[in-house]
Amino acid sequence: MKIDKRQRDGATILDLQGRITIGEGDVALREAVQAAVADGAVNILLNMGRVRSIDSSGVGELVAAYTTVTNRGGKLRLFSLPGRVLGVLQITQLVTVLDILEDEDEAVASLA
Amino acid sequence: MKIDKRQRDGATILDLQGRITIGEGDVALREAVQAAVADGAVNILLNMGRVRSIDSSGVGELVAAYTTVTNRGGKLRLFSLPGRVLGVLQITQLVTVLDILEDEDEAVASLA
Amino acid sequence: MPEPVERTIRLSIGSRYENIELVQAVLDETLASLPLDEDAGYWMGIALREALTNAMKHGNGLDPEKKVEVCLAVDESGIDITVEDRGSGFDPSAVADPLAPDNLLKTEGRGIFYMRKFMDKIDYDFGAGGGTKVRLQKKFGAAGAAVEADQED
Amino acid sequence: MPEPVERTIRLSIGSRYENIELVQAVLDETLASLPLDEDAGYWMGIALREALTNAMKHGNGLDPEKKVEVCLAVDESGIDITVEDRGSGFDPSAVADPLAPDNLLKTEGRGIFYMRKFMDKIDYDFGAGGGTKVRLQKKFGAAGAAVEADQED
Ligand SMILES: Nc1ncnc2c1ncn2[C@@H]1O[C@H](COP(=O)(O)OP(=O)(O)O)[C@@H](O)[C@H]1O
Ligand SMILES: Nc1ncnc2c1ncn2[C@@H]1O[C@H](COP(=O)(O)OP(=O)(O)O)[C@@H](O)[C@H]1O
Repeated sequence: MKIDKRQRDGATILDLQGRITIGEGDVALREAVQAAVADGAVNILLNMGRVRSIDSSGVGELVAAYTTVTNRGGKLRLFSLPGRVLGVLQITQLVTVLDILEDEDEAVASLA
Repeated sequence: MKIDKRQRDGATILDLQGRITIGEGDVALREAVQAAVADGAVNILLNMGRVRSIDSSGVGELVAAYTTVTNRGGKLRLFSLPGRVLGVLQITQLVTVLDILEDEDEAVASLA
Repeated sequence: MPEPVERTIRLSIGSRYENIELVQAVLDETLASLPLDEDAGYWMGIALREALTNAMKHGNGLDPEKKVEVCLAVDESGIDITVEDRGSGFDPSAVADPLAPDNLLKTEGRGIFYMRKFMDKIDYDFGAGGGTKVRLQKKFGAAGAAVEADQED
Repeated sequence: MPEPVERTIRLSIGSRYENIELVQAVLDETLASLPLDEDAGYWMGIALREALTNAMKHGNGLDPEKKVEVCLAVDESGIDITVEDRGSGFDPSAVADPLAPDNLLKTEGRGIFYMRKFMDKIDYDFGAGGGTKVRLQKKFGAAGAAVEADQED
């Protein structure tokens, strides 16, 4: 998985690209979130638009990221979820817990 | 494999696309050459430019096509061979037997 | 060739996550010849990946020398997969419900749940000689666990 | 993960040409993690396809119920493949030379020749119980049977 980091209106946006699956994207995601937090990021937005696939391990990492950021008083939000990624989160009822926004503008606005 | 047939300057050109491998392109190639001959084609040019792969079975079909056409007094020529296809023919010394031309113009001109 | 599409493929792989991709490649190639919509194949792939992950991790302790045996049987009507490890088994009935409020934010425990959702049926079989064998079945075209990706509300 | 790349994968497939694609998919996926140039993998793939074709056709008489057993062992240094059928064997030393002038225009008889050219070494083994097992080996980076695709002269 490829992860690019950028800033917008005080939020840290991570653009994820590829698969968040065991042994691959799961570790990369964890490290990227931890690095962002270590760099002082409070609110983090995950751009899921180019995530091709996710398994239970990847879902676990999303939850871990959510907990890490929330416990420090920040917000973690997801946007632009492809149908397959959204489907996996819906089935385990995580759409009710994780903050999921339609697109980047909405996600950024939600932090204001 | 996909095969399109067209005419140019009295020659029948078969544009081959895909793999000439066992159980797939080999049969398609045989049928296309037989159909062209049945339709009265004398000289046939095989456009190999988009042949992705060939195995010994595909090579056998090229030889069979060559023999079929030659036995009827016609000419079978090949042009635009990708390196991998050419390699396979070189190794079995078929480049010395089959008529191989650089490109379509050269192949058409060679029949004049 | 209008022969019936019926294939059984066995694979034996070491317990390394990279090998999941090999099995995925075989699944993709096997399904490619069937008139299945891409999403259906995708969800089966996720279920298979979860089964492989569990066999490698919980069963074989990620020991690359320990093999996972996979059997894929496919015909026009459906798919029947088994994944077998050399671990010491477990009690499927004791696995926690990932939807229980206390578990919703756990970072683990969703694998078997996804398998059940994405397939019609999953069964566990624990051989006398140890090891876990999970069987995943799905009929093609059956509604099964259709995933509706509506936007959340 | 900087672990050594060393994998052994076994596959068992019915004798149908479509199944060649499954094995090709596994080979491609296996080689993808190695710093091999694409052409090298391509030529190994052709050799493997020839071995599978012979096992299915000459060995198992294209009986889809008869299995071909494939073992792919790969590490950084090279690949070691075996392909085994349930046929009645043959005498490799009696196979005609496809380069002999009389054979140049034959439509068959090039498969084993290609295997030898594209791999470093091929060996046949005929078990007591019948069947043919061909072993194909190639070191990566070795010159072996480099194919030079110069334009013909
Ligand atoms: N093949 C297996 N061998 C041993 N234990 C297993 C196996 N598969 C699953 N388990 C057990 O069932 C539990 C739940 O598995 P699962 O739902 O896939 O979630 P996770 O793998 O994230 O824990 C595992 O934590 C493990 O204890
Ligand atoms: N696995 C096998 N079992 C039995 N006979 C075989 C096997 N492989 C090869 N042969 C014999 O060797 C011959 C040469 O094989 P090959 O060079 O691959 O060319 P082709 O398959 O086109 O005949 C075959 O025609 C067959 O008689």
